[in-house]
Amino acid sequence: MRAWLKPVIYGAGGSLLLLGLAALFREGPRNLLADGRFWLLFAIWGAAWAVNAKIADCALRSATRGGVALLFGATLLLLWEVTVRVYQISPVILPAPSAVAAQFVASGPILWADFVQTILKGALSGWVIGCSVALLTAVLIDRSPFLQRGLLPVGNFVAALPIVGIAPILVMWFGFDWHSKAAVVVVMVFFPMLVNCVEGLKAADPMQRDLMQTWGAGWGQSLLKLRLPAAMPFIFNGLKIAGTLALIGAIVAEFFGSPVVGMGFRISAEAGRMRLDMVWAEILVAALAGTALYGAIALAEKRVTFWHPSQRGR
Amino acid sequence: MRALVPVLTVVAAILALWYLAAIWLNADWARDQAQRAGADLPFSELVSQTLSQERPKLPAPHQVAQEFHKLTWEEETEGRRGFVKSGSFSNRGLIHHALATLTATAFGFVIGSGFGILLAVGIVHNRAMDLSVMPWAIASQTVPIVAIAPMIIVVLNSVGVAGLIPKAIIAAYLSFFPVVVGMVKGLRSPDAMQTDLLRTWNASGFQALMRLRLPSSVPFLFASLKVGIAAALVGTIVAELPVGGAGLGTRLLAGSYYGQTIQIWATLIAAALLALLMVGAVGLVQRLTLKRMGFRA
Amino acid sequence: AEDVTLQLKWVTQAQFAGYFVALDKGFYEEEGLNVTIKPGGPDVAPVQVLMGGGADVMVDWLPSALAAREQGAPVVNIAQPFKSSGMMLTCLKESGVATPADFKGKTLGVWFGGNEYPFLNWMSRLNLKTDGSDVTVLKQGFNVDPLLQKQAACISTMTYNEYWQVIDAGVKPEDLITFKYEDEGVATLEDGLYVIEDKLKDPAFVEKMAKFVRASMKGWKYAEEHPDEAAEMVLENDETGAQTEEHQKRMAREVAKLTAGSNGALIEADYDRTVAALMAGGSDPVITKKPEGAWTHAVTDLALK
Amino acid sequence: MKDTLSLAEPVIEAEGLNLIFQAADGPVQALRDVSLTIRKGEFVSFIGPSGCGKTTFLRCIAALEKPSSGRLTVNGLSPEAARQSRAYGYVFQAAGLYPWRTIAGNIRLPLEIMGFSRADQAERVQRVLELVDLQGFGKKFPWQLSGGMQQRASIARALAFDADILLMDEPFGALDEIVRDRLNEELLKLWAATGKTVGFVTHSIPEAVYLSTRIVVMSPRPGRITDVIESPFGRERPLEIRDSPEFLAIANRVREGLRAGHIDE
Amino acid sequence: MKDTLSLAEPVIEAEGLNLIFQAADGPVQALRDVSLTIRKGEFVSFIGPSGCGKTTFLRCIAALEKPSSGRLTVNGLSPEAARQSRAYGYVFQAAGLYPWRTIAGNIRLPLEIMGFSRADQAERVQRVLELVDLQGFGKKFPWQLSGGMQQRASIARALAFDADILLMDEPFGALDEIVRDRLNEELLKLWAATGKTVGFVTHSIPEAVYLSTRIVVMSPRPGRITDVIESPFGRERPLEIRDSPEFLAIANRVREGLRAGHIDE
Ligand SMILES: Nc1ncnc2c1ncn2[C@@H]1O[C@H](COP(=O)(O)OP(=O)(O)OP(=O)(O)O)[C@@H](O)[C@H]1O
Ligand SMILES: Nc1ncnc2c1ncn2[C@@H]1O[C@H](COP(=O)(O)OP(=O)(O)OP(=O)(O)O)[C@@H](O)[C@H]1O
Ligand SMILES: Cc1ncc(C[n+]2csc(CCO)c2C)c(N)n1
Ligand SMILES: [Mg+2]
Ligand SMILES: [Mg+2]
Repeated sequence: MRAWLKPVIYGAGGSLLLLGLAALFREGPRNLLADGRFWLLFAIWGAAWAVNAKIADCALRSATRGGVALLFGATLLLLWEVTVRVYQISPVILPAPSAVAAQFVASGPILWADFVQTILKGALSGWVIGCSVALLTAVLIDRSPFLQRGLLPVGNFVAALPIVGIAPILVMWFGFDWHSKAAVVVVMVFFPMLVNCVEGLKAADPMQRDLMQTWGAGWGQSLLKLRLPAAMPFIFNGLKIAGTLALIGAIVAEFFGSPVVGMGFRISAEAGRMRLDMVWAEILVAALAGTALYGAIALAEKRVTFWHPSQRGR
Repeated sequence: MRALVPVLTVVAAILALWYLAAIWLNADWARDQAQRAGADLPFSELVSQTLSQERPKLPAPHQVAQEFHKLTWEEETEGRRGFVKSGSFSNRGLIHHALATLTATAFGFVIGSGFGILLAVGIVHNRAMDLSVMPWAIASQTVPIVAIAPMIIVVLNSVGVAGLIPKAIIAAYLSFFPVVVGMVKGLRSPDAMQTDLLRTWNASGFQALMRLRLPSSVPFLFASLKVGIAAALVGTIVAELPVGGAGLGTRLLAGSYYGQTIQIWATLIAAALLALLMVGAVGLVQRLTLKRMGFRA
Repeated sequence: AEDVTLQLKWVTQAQFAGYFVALDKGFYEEEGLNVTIKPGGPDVAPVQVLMGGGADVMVDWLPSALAAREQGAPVVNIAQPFKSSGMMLTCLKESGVATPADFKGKTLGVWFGGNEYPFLNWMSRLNLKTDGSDVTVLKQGFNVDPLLQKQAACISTMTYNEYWQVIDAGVKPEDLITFKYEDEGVATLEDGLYVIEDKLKDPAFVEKMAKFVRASMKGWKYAEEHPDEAAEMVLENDETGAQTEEHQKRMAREVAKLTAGSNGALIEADYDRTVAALMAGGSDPVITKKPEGAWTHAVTDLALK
Repeated sequence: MKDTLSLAEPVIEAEGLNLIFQAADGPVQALRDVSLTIRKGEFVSFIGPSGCGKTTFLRCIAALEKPSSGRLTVNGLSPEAARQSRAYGYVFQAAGLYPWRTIAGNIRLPLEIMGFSRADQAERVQRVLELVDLQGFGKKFPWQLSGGMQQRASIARALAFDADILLMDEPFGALDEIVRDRLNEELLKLWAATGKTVGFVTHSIPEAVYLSTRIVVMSPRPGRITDVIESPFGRERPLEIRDSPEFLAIANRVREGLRAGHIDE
Repeated sequence: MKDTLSLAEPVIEAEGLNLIFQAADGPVQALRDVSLTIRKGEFVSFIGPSGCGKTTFLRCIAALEKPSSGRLTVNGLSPEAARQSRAYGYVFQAAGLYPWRTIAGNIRLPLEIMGFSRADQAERVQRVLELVDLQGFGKKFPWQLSGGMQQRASIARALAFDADILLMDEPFGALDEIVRDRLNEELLKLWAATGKTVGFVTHSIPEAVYLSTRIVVMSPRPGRITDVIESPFGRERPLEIRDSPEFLAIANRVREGLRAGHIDE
């Protein structure tokens, strides 16, 4: 990319973001441009991107890679903090990151208990079950053209039932504790995973399939030795998307009934009490957990699909 | 057409299971009621009761079908606010709400997937974006949308943005991510020889994008779009909760307040039909595109 | 005409009949007001809407308003159409609960999101810990399923709403036992009207609110006398089309019992009782210091003149 | 020799085979009225201009393509049934290695599928790697090898299990003369020792003449057989026979046939 | 002729080129100390056992691979800069057609990228399709063509735009003798008429001798140049020269070089 393009693009992106933010607080664009506070934010953004783009261009080792991401995040946080302060936004609407951090530190045990309840018990178990069932279903569907034609449309239909409708029903069926949350997650991750698996199982190239045929490989063998490996890039795609959906699902399901522990419970309860710093501390936990899960999946993907062009040569 | 028999078979199997489940799940309540009334309950009576409760744990298929029919056809033809009498779809029927949800979803999906594709292109072409945006795009998805949806909507409302747009924004927020993940993978899927060839012609980044990366990402794109549109629907419905007004989400919630299971299920069916319709539309586009692109059937 | 936006605490239902009556009967118009009513819901925090500028005035419960005030949202009660509390705990007789003393060891369903304060206060009065050692607390969802499915021994209900859902589901009143917060002496003030403190410095705004409260109270008094008609108006304004006539008419009648006796002005004794209850929350009181300036008679004085 | 072969039982019998591809812009007749009998132990080469249907015919034999009409049996069974009894070793025109497996892993794959024992697998992998001169490359991934090495790996893969019928589609196309000569010799040795039946597509006339007991010359649009040439050479074929007058005579006849096919168009 | 060539300006200059691949199981030296100067208008063939680094060297010239050490210039520029000035037409060892484009679409692709006009594009596509004898196949998709046809399409693609430097990696591997002879002649005609500089990898000794002004013999592990043979033939080369004694002498020298490379191992 041409050297001068970068600052222009990032500048444009940044201003759009800031304009959007400012618009949220009912500053007309014209007042905005005359307002010193806006230019302060703009300067922070521009400076941070310049530094970031520089590092990224020479960043090769994984340590610096992480640094770029962190710097970007720090920039966003700084912008947020400064925005909240200079525009004096009520903590009831948007707490400052510093307040969230303070709350995060102060509420360690509560956050941990919520994390265990929602992520470890609800989301993870649901994710594992949902993804396995989807993979099995995909394989089953693949096995039988009859099922493929019959189950896929119906499967789409069933899996498209919106979580908001499903959650209360599943809470009614599976009780208030994490089991119902896991059930919601299962339903939620099933479809994305299924679609990716089905697509992936079609991904092996024709010559590779023909080879299997000449060896008289059975369906199971060609599945195990060809179709599944070839499907791996798609399957990991599904796992990643399902991973983030699982967190959302587990948290949202708690809105529809829960014991008095759990991230969704805390978020809805504390939001009602106007304690938004606690709400955001929970969101922070969710974001950390989600990123960790995603990172773990990405790492596994790198190991398993090292041969795929998207992993090679980078 | 080829699919008709298999689909019908599967549907029949599901209906059978559904009836059994309904009897099983609703039996407790029927027995309780009998006990409270001090009556005894022969099995045939139990079965017929479980399939006709007013607030069943799991409504029987025919109850849902009746409700669905009532909320669509009957409401529009006979209802006071129905299409026949008032010239517009009734707000008590499902069609009115489904249309509201459909527009917001479609709108949000277009924004979200468009943004997702752009972001993926940026990530693939620009190191800084790859390194810094991707982790935060991931983090953004782990923010429980329902937790911030009300805040977003409150804030947007306060600037006078109301109606369709806030819903579409939430829908876009949920649908952009699957598209980003899939497209990043897809845009990186051309093999070494294919990219090398372009290099020998000194194709620009943009040319490589248009002529190699995009075409070879198409299978990934469609897998993502299907997931994306389903996600957009979830987003819209979630966003409808605090917005109120028309929409299937509002309807679901309303059913939920009053524990009207049958109504919830009828609405769920409508929502799923909507999803099916949209995923089907994407599938159709996919088939046409792949055919044009010479992919083997 | 002057614009006023009212944010409700909950979905469009007869709980807010007075405002819809005032709207449909033209009481607001008579005062020269152009009123917009925004429905709420489980995900809407009215305080946030108010602070974000999305509304001028909101309906909220005093405990949650006071809690918000302590969190830095300076909201002020300007009127109190609800005289008495409609909250109660409804239990299945077969669960073995007969008196509050039986709560120990039972599972109780509670609404959270700012509505849990009266319950927590009551439990601390009863010396029952809510962390699971004495009673197990469930965050109940929107409806009465936990009771019907026997997932909880008792659930929170409103006299005008959820209680009737239990009845409608086929449970006989004699199979139930109810504890009204009013009767237990732990009642707190419910639906009141609140605005942001700053705005009250502007006499024009106070004037506008006075008109609003006057018209609203007129609506309420009309609704008390004509509950069925009031319910019709609510239905007319329900965009979701989910409410049923029968349920809303009954709700309007029940709500009339709660608004009876209020002329709109906050009764200081009731306020003090609520504050005392909230501050006595044991180890985890809802509010830690006595709120200052959380209510004003400025508006009602003007309105009732 | 010739006589014993023509007396051997037929392995592949094709009669009046036609194959028509339905392409978007109209049907393409890839094979017309192809009749051919290949007996056990024969080494039959197919030669013909590009696009004349050699690959297609081989694919039909291996049950990878279904003829539109005509009769085709393999070992008296349908090709489908023969495939299921694992009668074929097939080398494709392109290497077609699986990118997620190492070279050794690729060669081991059919052995795993056919249920060879672990020890046997390792031994066979080692043997064929040596045969194609790739010892030491077993742990590499396909994309780390040169084109010719990939081609050899794919040959090794087809030789690793002892299929009765070897179908090879230009296996030596990407190899230099020296390696080609060596592999030609190895292939002949293997063939002589095991009595396999071989179907072999090549573009090199000397190679075809050197290796085959029969040479099938094909002609394109539509693909058909224009000549079948018997070779007078026995199973033992020293490289020197390539300078004999019989050899040159046959080579010339093949060349004529080929040329005719080209002029035809 | 020879003299005018050695006086022409150098186009490709390699000096002490080394390239080491870092594989997971240790480094692989693909090129060692390769020095070679190719002058404008030369036709240089590379021949050598499989895996000796021919492809790798061609890729270095085309800036697809970065040498680990040594100097390499193209037209006096870095290979990278030469690439940016679109100096190369490259034919890969495998056809590498884009599966979502028709044959004509594939050939048109570089033309689109280089901004040729629509009319010019159509005209060129038509011309090169005829050149490789694929007229009428423009609308097919790659998988509807036979292996040899795909290979020819890929040659056509590299010829469609007039690059000054043609790099061809075994372009005629999958073609039969007749077609190969024809394309050899065509290539020579093109070369004689345009004065392009050609780098050509082949496994066929006669082909190398027939086409080249110089033949570079390479040897593997590590890949290096073992012999460079000048050809005495001029630009005009009738097919008959293949029977001349000079031709056979050169062919023999190349064969010796090749054999040495194989024994080396
Ligand atoms: N990406 C890579 N990683 C590791 N080793 C490689 C890679 N590419 C090539 N090699 C090795 O480099 C050597 C030279 O390979 P190259 O492709 O240049 O051979 P070649 O002369 O073209 O052979 P052929 O005639 O078979 O195509 C080989 O030993 C090969 O294994
Ligand atoms: N899947 C297909 N769809 C349509 N046409 C096809 C298909 N496969 C092959 N053909 C056509 O069938 C004919 C024969 O192809 P085949 O691959 O058998 O040729 P071949 O003799 O192997 O040629 P080569 O020596 O170039 O590999 C060709 O004209 C080709 O275009
Ligand atoms: C999740 C949830 N939270 C709180 C309430 C309580 N609530 C808010 S307004 C109101 C008046 C009665 O309708 C009541 C009871 C609920 N029902 N559901
Ligand atoms: Mg072929
Ligand atoms: Mg090579």
